[in-house]
Amino acid sequence: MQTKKILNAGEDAVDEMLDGILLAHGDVLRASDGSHRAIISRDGPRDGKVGLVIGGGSGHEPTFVGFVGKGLADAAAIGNVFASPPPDPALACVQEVNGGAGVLFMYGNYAGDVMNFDMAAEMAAMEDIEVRTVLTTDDVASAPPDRKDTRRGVAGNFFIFKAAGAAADEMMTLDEVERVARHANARTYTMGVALSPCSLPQTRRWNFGLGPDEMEIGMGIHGEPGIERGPLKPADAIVDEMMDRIFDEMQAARGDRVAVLVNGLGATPLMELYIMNRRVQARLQEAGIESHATWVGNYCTSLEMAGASVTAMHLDDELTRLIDRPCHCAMFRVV
Amino acid sequence: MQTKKILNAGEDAVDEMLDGILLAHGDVLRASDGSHRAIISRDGPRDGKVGLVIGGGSGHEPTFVGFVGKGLADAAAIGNVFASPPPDPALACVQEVNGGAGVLFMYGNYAGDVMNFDMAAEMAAMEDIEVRTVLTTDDVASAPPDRKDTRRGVAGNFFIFKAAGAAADEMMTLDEVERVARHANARTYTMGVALSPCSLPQTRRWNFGLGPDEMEIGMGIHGEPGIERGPLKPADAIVDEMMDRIFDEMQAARGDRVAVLVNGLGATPLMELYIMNRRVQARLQEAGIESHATWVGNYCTSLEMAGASVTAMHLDDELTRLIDRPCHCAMFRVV
Amino acid sequence: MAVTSADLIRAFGAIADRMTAERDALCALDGEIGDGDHGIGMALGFGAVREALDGLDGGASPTDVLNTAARSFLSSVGASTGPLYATALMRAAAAVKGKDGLEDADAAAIVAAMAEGIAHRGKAEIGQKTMLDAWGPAAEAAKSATGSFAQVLAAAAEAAHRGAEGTAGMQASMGRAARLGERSLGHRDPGAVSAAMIVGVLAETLG
Amino acid sequence: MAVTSADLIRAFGAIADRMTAERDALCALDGEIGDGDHGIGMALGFGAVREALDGLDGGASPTDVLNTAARSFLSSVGASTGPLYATALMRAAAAVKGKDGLEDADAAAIVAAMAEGIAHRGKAEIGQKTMLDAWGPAAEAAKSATGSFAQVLAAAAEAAHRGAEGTAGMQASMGRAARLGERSLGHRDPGAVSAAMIVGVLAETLG
Ligand SMILES: Nc1ncnc2c1ncn2[C@@H]1O[C@H](COP(=O)(O)OP(=O)(O)O)[C@@H](O)[C@H]1O
Ligand SMILES: Nc1ncnc2c1ncn2[C@@H]1O[C@H](COP(=O)(O)OP(=O)(O)O)[C@@H](O)[C@H]1O
Ligand SMILES: [Mg+2]
Ligand SMILES: [Mg+2]
Ligand SMILES: [Mg+2]
Ligand SMILES: [Mg+2]
Repeated sequence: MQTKKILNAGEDAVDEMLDGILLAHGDVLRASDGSHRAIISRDGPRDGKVGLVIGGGSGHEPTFVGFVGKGLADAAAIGNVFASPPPDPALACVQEVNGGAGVLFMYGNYAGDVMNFDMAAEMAAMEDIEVRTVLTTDDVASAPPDRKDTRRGVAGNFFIFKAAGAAADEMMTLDEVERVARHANARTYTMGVALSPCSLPQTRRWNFGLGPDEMEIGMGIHGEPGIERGPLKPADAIVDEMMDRIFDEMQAARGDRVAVLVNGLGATPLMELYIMNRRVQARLQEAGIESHATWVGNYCTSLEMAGASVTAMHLDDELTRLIDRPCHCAMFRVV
Repeated sequence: MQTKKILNAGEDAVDEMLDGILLAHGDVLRASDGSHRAIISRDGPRDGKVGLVIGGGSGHEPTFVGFVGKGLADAAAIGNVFASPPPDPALACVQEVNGGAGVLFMYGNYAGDVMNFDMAAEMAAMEDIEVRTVLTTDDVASAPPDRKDTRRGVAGNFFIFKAAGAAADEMMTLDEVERVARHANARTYTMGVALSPCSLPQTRRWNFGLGPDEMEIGMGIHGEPGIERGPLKPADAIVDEMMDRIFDEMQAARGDRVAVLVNGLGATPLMELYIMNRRVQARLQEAGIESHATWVGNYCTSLEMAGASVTAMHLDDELTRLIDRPCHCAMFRVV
Repeated sequence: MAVTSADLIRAFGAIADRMTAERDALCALDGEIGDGDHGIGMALGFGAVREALDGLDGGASPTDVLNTAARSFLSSVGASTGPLYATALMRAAAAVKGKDGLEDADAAAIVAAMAEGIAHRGKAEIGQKTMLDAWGPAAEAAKSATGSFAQVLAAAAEAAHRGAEGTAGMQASMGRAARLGERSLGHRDPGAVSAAMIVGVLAETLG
Repeated sequence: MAVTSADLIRAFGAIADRMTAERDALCALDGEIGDGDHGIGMALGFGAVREALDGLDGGASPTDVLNTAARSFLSSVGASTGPLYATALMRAAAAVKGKDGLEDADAAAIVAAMAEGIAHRGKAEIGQKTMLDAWGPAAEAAKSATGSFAQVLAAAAEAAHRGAEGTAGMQASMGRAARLGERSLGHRDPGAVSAAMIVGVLAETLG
């Protein structure tokens, strides 16, 4: 039995999606001549500005392609569903956005992405373009604190890319943009929970099983198993578990500020995300932490997976300024 | 077996959601003192401006509450899930947004909403506030053309509210705003398809059944049965069926312009919506119709239903100007 | 005096219990030809009525009871049933205005007022497959029945039940189901089914 | 000459067929401890390899064949397997550089080059529950085997198979599954299973 999807041939899903995206957002985005899987911002890349290239597998929309635009990423390299893009589109992105000040690669910490983007960076070096890399590792569920750098990058990408994109838009140097990106990554914490599986367009089979009253805490955004499987709990209990873990990691003091993202994985209604946000904000208030800005919605999805994640970015003055800076992307705007 | 949701008590879902919304978007929205189910725009209502009040049942988020803000609706009256709000919150909205130039009620054409908003309008009349009503009836699947005025209002709400909200923001008179709203409604056409059911937070049971390879064409956004049930088709075939019907109704000439909304019902990934958009735009190009602006995403949902709708608004110069006018809502922005 | 305010309050409590018990069954009926929430609104509304009536002081008249019920039902429910039952209950309240308690003759007056209120607010007619297809026959039966308050209500309940069952054979031309055309055939109208339950509970508890 | 370029091209075609046949089974394995897409990448990649090799002209050397395979696999797949197999195939191409056809001794050279390429690109070691736990034993077995091209590959295939089966008893410390800790025990590594299939097909088709 195939899962239900609105698709033509499953193999064509990513390219057809990109066609649909360019037809909807041609004012903001274009495909590179060098690779139709390299999506470039029409406005943003410019002489003397550090180019910010993000990317990864498809199936997480609006991540990554939706965050390409003035003030955020200059380009995204797009892979197959849940698969890193090969080096070619990443290299095409570099060539398109290189403004002579160097290029920064930012993407989630997955073995496949690392190998492919590293190959692209080596190829760029042969063309005398300096490319640096900052991996995102915000998923606190994916490894203990002493192996923080092995963690996965998930919904917190959104904040981390946003901070780096704003820094580049402010015309910071490559050194500075890299510093900001590492700093933003170090201060961003995400915990997720999955309620139901997703299915790949090519196979149309559920890619994992979950009992009818189970949830998986710490599930990855490709359906990778998480920390533990347990009975589905009430919203407040789920959020409490997430916030306890995030507070543990963040070590924020009373009076500190955070930016919050309550993110849906694809099939969870806004109603449920806002119910979660109510508790997130209550927990922050209780801890004396100020919520500087809050986003609620589907920002980093796993196709039609049901579930949600909570991200907190521990702000300082610089990060606050960068998060607040306007940006204009196809699927996200700050004004 | 209960459906899986991230909830506390099902009965509290709507109020907890509103709490979460106000905590996230307190810069744009506030609750009325008169009714916590009356959500008011902080910026927008003003002396001499026609007040635009929208509303209806919950479970369609970001419709309605997400479209409250400067340049769009001044307030929304919020009902229980899939249930019209009672007269009280609608009356509270009227009192809050009345700027002396009259108030327009706009909502989807459902018996329950009509009865409740009509009662509120009668109560407002007793306070000498003039309230007019324009019902949205964009769902072409819900009745034949000769009974167009009995049709349901669905995702096309978004364009119709947008046009009327911009008209009010331009300080048009109540007569003119009403005219614009009726005109916008008459030129807006939606066709939807459902792939899977949704479940109410209070019962947590699927509210209808669909076979594992079936889809329902013309399904209502509360799960009301549609025109026909048939086997799930490829994306292009689904879109063709929708566009044929829309073209039939719209009677646009070559060179005409439309605004397009490809809307997800809740559990359908952006990937699938953009694949649909690809075909929508191909069909428009083929017909020589210009796509002036395109929105793709979850704008009018049915909780966690899987499925999608396509809306076309047949633009003229006035509607184009109004659709393009900036607005600043909690869950939607035009800049 | 056949029926006191306290009796009415008890009857509303029994209706609330019944609607809570039947909530999911009514939702399932509504799922077939509507949006699947009828039981939720009915249980919520009569639950709110019970709570509001708990707060009434001892001297409340039957009219006070019915008006309080109308207001609390409306403001907790909205939906289609809110205005319909609120209007029905307000009409019933008006029909017994000025009385300290109800006589046998008031049974028919109340049921008829409910039916009229629903018809007025919903602009519905008999045969359109709505709750009026239970309340309408109930009112007719009550008007032609003779005997005690309880006997009149028993006749009304019997007619409401038959009316609700009969909606399965009707094609809807009012409410959400009207857009279904022939696909509405074979399914009972959820509002008519809950209406028959309400009249049934009134017959069991009053008299 | 034991093996010609045409033989190699035929072997890649057979690998493509096998990966397509096993696509869903490999995805299911990956679903248990990874992200459920391993079969998709393998089928897609070797399908692209077959197509690219179809376009090669008659005079292509084994090195041309292997380099073409590397490039087409990489640019169609990405993922983890793209760089791993592309590097492996490029190393194999280098190992037989300058030859018009392959001798018996090249069998071990190719398998060993593949294993080294994977280890280099993936920074992986034996025992970490990756495809190297099939390719590594295959290389060892090939190096110590004697006999024809086919016999060497048969020994490699046998070792790859045993290696893949053995991954079920390993706790992953590389790739996606590494974050699972003990929960990865009891499941075979999908990349090792597909690697064993590849070596198996090579043994069946070459020689
Ligand atoms: N215009 C009307 N007149 C009388 N009864 C109506 C009318 N519209 C709907 N109803 C009744 O309301 C019932 C549906 O109630 P409910 O499900 O609670 O509301 P909604 O349709 O708003 O979800 C229908 O079964 C029908 O009996
Ligand atoms: N660093 C590595 N070294 C060797 N093999 C690896 C490495 N990382 C992953 N693999 C192999 O890749 C396989 C997964 O491939 P695939 O599912 O196609 O890619 P992805 O993990 O990107 O979804 C694993 O089963 C493992 O055998
Ligand atoms: Mg993958
Ligand atoms: Mg309803
Ligand atoms: Mg209903
Ligand atoms: Mg995988």
